Amino acid sequence: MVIPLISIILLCPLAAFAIFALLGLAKRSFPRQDLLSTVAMLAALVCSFLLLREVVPNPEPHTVDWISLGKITFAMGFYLDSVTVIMLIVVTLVSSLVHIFSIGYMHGDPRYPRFFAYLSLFSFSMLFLVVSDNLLGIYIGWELVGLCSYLLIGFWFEKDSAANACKKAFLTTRVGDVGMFIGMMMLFAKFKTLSLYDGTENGIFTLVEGLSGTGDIIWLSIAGILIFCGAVGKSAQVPLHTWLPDAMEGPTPVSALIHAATMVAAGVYLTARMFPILTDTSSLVIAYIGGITALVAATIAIVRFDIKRVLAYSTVSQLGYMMLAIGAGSYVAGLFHLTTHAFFKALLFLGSGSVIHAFHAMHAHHDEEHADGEEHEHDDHSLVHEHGSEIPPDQDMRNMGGLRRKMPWTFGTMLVATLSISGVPFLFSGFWSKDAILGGVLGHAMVLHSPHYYVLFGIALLAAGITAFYMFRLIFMTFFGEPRNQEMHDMAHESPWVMVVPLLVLAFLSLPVVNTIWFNKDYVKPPPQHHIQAPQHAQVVPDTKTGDANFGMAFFWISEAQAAEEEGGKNTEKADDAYRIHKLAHNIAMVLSIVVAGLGILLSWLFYHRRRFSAESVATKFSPVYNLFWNKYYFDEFYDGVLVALTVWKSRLFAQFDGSIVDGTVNGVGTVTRQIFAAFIGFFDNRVVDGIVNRVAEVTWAAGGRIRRIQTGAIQTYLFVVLGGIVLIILIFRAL
Amino acid sequence: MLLSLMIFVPLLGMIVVLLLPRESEELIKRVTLLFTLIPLLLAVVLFISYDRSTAGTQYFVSVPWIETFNINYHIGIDGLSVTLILLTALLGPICVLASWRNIEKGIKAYMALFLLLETGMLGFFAALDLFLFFVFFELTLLPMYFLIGVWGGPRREYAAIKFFLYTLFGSVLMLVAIIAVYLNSNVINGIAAGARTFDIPTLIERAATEGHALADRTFQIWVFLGFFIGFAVKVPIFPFHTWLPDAHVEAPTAISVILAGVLLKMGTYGLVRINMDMLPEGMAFFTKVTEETGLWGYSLALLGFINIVYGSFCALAQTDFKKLVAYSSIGHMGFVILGLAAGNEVGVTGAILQMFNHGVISAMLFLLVGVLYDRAHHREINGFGGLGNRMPIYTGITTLAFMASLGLPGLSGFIGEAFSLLGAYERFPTLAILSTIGIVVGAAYFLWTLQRVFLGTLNPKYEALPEINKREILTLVPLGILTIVLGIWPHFAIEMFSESVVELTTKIMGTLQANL
Amino acid sequence: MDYLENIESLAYFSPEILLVVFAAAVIILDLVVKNRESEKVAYLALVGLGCSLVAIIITHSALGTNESKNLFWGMIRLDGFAVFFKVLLLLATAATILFSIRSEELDVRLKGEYYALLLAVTFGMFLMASATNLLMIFIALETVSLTSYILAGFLTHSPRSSEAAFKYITYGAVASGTMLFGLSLIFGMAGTGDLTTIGQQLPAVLASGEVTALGVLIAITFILAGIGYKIASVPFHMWSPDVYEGAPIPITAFLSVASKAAGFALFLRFFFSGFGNSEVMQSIDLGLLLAIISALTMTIGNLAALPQQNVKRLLAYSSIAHGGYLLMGAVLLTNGDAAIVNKGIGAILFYLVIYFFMNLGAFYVVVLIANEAGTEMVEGYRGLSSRAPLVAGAMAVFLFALTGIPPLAGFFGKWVLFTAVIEGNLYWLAFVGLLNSVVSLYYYARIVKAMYLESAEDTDSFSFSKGTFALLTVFVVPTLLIGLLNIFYSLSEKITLQ
Amino acid sequence: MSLQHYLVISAILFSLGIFAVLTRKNAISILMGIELILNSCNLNFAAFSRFVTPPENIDGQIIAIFGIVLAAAEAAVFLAIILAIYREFGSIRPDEVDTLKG
Repeated sequence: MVIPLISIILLCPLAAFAIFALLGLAKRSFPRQDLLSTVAMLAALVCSFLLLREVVPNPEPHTVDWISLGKITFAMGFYLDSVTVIMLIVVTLVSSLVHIFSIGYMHGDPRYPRFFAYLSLFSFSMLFLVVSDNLLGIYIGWELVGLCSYLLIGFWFEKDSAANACKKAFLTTRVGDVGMFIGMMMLFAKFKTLSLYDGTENGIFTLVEGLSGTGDIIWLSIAGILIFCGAVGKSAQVPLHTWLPDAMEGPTPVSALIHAATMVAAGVYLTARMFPILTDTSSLVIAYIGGITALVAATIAIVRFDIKRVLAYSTVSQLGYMMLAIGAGSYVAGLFHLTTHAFFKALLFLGSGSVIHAFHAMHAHHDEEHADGEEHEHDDHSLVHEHGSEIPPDQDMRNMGGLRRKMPWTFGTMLVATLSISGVPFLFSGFWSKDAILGGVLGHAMVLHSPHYYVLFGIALLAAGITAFYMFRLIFMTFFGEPRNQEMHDMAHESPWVMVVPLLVLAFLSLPVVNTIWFNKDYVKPPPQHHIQAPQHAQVVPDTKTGDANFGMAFFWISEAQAAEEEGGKNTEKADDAYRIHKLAHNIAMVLSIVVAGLGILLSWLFYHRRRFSAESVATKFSPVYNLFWNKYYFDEFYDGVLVALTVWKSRLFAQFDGSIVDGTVNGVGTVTRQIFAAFIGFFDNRVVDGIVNRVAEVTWAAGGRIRRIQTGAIQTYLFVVLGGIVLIILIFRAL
Repeated sequence: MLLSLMIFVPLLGMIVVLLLPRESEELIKRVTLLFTLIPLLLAVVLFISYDRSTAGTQYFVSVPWIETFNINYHIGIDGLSVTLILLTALLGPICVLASWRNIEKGIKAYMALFLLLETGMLGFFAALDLFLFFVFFELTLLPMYFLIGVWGGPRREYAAIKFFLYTLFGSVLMLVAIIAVYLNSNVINGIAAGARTFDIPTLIERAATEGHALADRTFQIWVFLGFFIGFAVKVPIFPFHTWLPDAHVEAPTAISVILAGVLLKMGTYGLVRINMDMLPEGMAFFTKVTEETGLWGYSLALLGFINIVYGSFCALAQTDFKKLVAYSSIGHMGFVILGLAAGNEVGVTGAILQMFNHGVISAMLFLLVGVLYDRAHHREINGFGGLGNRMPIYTGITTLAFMASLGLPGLSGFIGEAFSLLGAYERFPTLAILSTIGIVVGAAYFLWTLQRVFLGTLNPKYEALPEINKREILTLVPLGILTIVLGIWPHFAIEMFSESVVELTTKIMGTLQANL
Repeated sequence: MDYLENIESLAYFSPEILLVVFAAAVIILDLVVKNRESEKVAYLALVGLGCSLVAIIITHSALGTNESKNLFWGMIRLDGFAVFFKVLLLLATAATILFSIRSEELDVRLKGEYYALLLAVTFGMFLMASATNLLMIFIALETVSLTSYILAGFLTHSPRSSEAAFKYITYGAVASGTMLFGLSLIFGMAGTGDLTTIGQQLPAVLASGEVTALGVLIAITFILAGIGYKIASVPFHMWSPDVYEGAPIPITAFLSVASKAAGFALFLRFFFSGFGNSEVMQSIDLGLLLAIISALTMTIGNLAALPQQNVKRLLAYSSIAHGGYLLMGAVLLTNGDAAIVNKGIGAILFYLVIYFFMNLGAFYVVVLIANEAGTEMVEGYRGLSSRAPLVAGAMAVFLFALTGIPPLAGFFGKWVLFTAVIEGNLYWLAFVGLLNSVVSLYYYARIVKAMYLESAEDTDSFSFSKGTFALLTVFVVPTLLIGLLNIFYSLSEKITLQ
Repeated sequence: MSLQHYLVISAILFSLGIFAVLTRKNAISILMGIELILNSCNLNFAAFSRFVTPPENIDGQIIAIFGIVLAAAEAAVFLAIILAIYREFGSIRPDEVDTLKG
């Protein structure tokens, strides 16, 4: 029953795309591509819910040999444990809702059908990534989602900014993927297989157990980190994060689906999947990357005015959280936050989408796009591009305000999401997941007595506060106060029901309903992590608990008995105090997080609603800090500076809001190639390589000419040659 | 018999075409198409009826030809050759269709030469007699010279003669090697016994027997070099590659397709068939680092790496669409060399897969370039822009081809590259890791091209550019399907040659373990 | 050794006799034929050749395989080797006559003498192919030379032709004089004129010390001057470009094929019988000498051909280069192993057959173009592919065959040669040869380029008679096929020298 | 007189002939040079047949006689050609007859 279900889940969206593609070849198109894709998605959704019952917590391999050569076989198959199914549900659910939303949002776009076809293709790739049981399969899905994101970001490719953004996204993630591929090479060289767990002895997870206790782990740590590189690229972690904000050039539903809920979360999912092979070293690296990302992105988000960018940076920061959780060994907490975040962040994006739509997004959009089309008459001959630093008016929060009366539904739902992300206690899912992470990190720190994780806990806490601050900043600037731009305000109106309904559904999901799954320990079992350094220090029990049960509400309940009995497997007394520590940690974390969140909200209320202090004055007071945030820590300038030239960096200093690593790299390489390298090639390829040949040819020719000159035409010279020849021969061979 | 039929049907077709009156062009085209479709049919039959479970050659025919030198007309196919034969036979009709409209003058001669060329290529992949092998190898030269030289672009004469001279130079060295092999083919422990032979299977077997002159290390190393240079020019391997861009830029579309699709594969096929299978000792010398071989042990893998990186960077520097594709194929052939250098199952499988896939993909790319060129009459990448709006289908297919070529998983390009690298990593970790640069740069230049040609605002010059037509779609669709199918289910191709590969690699690995 | 005395020899001498008779008949006919329709004369000459061919076949069958007869007290020897060359030369003469009929530059006057001379020169070449005595060698050589001087200068009122003749005779006379001096020395050393006896005597006298190696070296070098000038090998080649350019095209063709072949026949027989003994070869390191000469010959020939604009002259140099290739086979004479020596000889014979077809074919096209376009320059060949597609195609075949591109016969000829050479462990020589064939591609392809890749100023197409095409196919078909048929290989294997 | 004397004389003759051929600026004198060469050869043959070969064997002298005959024939042809040259070029200086070259 499992296989057919999965097949349906995978095939429905694929079919939806295939129909579009094939008809496209015949210069036709299916009358209602939108309905087709949506229905396909809903079917997949239903099937994933059916799977919920089918699957037992322990993974169960369903593999077929994909390629077999001699001893080595590459199996393709499904690795179905509870986590997989939950991911399936999340993806299909969000995807369906986005489909529905897009019916309203994308209405009237010239490439309307194609949009849905792309969405279907994306959903397929994402689902494939989620279910495959081997690195090769994951990598395939991995690259395919990358492709879809490329296509969808560049959906309005007439805009140069969009064209650049999509290329940037693809290349940036590709850099990470190469790292991932090298990691795969290392694992393959060691284990002669790429399947994670195929039921038999020779899955990577089983084989990695064999390494327990053996000192030989450096390569494993490196491999783990390299594979994590892929996640860094896809989940926009520092330092490869800069593509995600640019990705907002794509239509808003895309941002909601790909760049908030699913694809970017794939990185987290991958890291979680590879949990068993993560050594302490790699874990620490991951934790740090995550923590830093969380903080950096949050701080940048404070000063943005483009509503979508704010959300983008918030996404980056939240992803950082998840990475941090996994790095700290809180496997469940990380994935839990992934799910909750998927819902409320999707909601936020769709909400912002509805706001933008309210400002006649599309039309405004199109005029504007044509306008700037004429401006830079396709000047993009280098890989560098002059980024449109101006924020599109319909996304600029400075044009908004007081919308809550205009569009109550949007306002209400977005408020829920905001409360959820800011971690307002108990009633909202975000609180539980975020708290689980904080507790997990703190607990980890206390168990290991490692200063690193204490620091990380601090960072996470700070980030939490900032998150609350900037999220409410967004809410206040958008929905409260007086309209700043009257005529735009007058145009604004509540979105049609196709767009509102998904908002409502997501709002409901932002309440702690998902907890039921995650708190059911029979359902979700974290995989064991084999600490190869053991017996250096204590075996660490992966943290399954997501907050203590003492806070009312039955469906949050896990009895401590269960918890204790779960650790029972390992030597009890160590497990017990591990558990005790974690319990303590969670209590501390909870209190702190509530305080911090409260502070954040309060501050932003004072700043942006009561206007007790003015943001501007603060900005001027702490201008260096402010500039730092405003310029996103000069990441791009830094890369460009390194890779292109320091002089460029100076000129761009404040004007440049964008540019990126890979644009930097490729641009660097591009310029270098065309100037130095092309000169080099021009020289090397034509002079040296080609030249040698030509030189030989010329010499041959010259020789020909010489010999001609001997042929004077005077008979007596010929006779001289004859005589000379004879004499020469005799002399030479006489000597011999 | 079937095999011989397939090889010589195009030759027959050539004769028929020559007998037709030069005025009736449509008829000539149709006849040519027919005579290229028959081999395709036969190739498919072979492909299906080929017994995948064994490594040995099948369908072999051996008829005495020149007894004086004990030369036989000996042909047969194993998994590797049947795959490439299928590729060749498939590209045949596609190229005829591709030349349907854009060959103005001398269509008769063009088609005749093309058919001759096809016979040469098919024969080459089937030949099991070293002499026959060489004759077919050279047989492709003359038609190619004329096809580029007569129907090519402005600098066609230069390109044609350059191609000819390079290849002839290479094959001359190869000829010496062949003669040397032949003369030593009956020497055991210094005593000549029995008749000399050109029979490749026999030679392979003798080269493996202890004390046989062919089994001698130094001998194998020298002969290896002879053959290698011969094939390296065809592949082309740096630094013998400079003929390729010129030839591609000048050649008409269909010929570029054949050049990239099949002729380059002749080089790598030769490397597998001769250098690896017959000369494992030589192979070992150039692919295993010991205190004896020293740096020579890196040479082959290094060449592969250089091809990858050098080709990719050159491609990045190009602004001529066709030159870009040409350099990209230099880069991609690098993966083949790298995989072969690895010499293990994964690597070699990857290499062979890459041969086939590159054949398909580069064919697509050149066809696409041709489509654009026929409309805009130039290939300057920067001269386009925003075509994505004007010709969506064309854009779609191009995107597919580009993605396949830059190794997007799920499309055929990926598996070949991935396996070559996976295999290479076990033997040459550093070079394998460095070669991944090629992947990123590959993505860079293809996406950049995609952006400059299709994205952004439409260049007003091309408001009226017509969309790709039915015939052109027809040429592209089969290749596109292959790309996707092989991406999803590569085993469909791999099972053809996996047995042969296993046998080959066990031999190579054995040699590597042994004396070196 | 058994000699046949004169009377019984005559029977075996019939081919030569027939040639002489018909030569006389041609002259007489030329006198009696009033209205100078020269075709008749030519056909009579052809008939003569036919008869002689029949005679050759008869005598050969009478001879039986692998036997040889020494005629006229050992003046000349009749064996398979001789027969092979006689047939080849006969065919070459026939081809030349057919060319001459179509050639427009040869004026109608004096046609009779012309054909008579052709028959005479053939007669001389027959002798060259079979002479086994110093005297006979000298006579044969002179007969051929004197007649060819006249033929080369046959175009009255053509300064080029006269100049060619002048250079040819001056050069030839000196060369043959030098050779005669060498021959006299050999005669003195061995005390006899009979090659076989020389072959037995020389080692003895060398061993006894009556004769120093230096003496032998000087003698051989002088003789080489004579033979080398016939086969146009460096450094005795310089006459050939000028003479080839100046002489009437049919004669150029004839010289480049027939007299080269005859030269090689003489060369092989002389060194095989007279110096076959390896001690003599070793004492003066003849092998190395010949190898160097051959390497120089092909290299210089090819290099000098590169910049040529006149197709005739270009082909002259190319034929020098081919002489060099053939010499590679001759080098093998000095190899100790009899089997390899025979392989070398066989390779030369095989190559000569192929060379016969491709080179004569090329020259025939030159004749045709000279008639139609009135030029011998490469420019004259521009756009030939459109003006005369079939002729252009044939020319392309000949040229690529000369380059040695498979599957054309030229490749197989080279193949056999190089295999033999490498078997003789002369890798370096083979390598030089192969590089040369790469170089040669360049100038052959220049003509092809002119014919196919360039377009002519005036594009009116040429018209040729049926007979022309028939004759052309006679050359094209073998150029395409010989290599592919086993029969020729085995044939060249069979023929050996005793 | 011994064999050596004859050989020395013929050698001198030969050298003189070669010298003439190489240096004379007149076709006729070149012809004379050639004649010298040929005669030196004849002298050689005669001498060898006198001193080396057994008396009853007269091959050498026969060759010498043939040599004389052929020399005569050659001279005849040579003179004919020189006439042609004179007709075409108005001169018989060999170094002026050099239109064919390169």
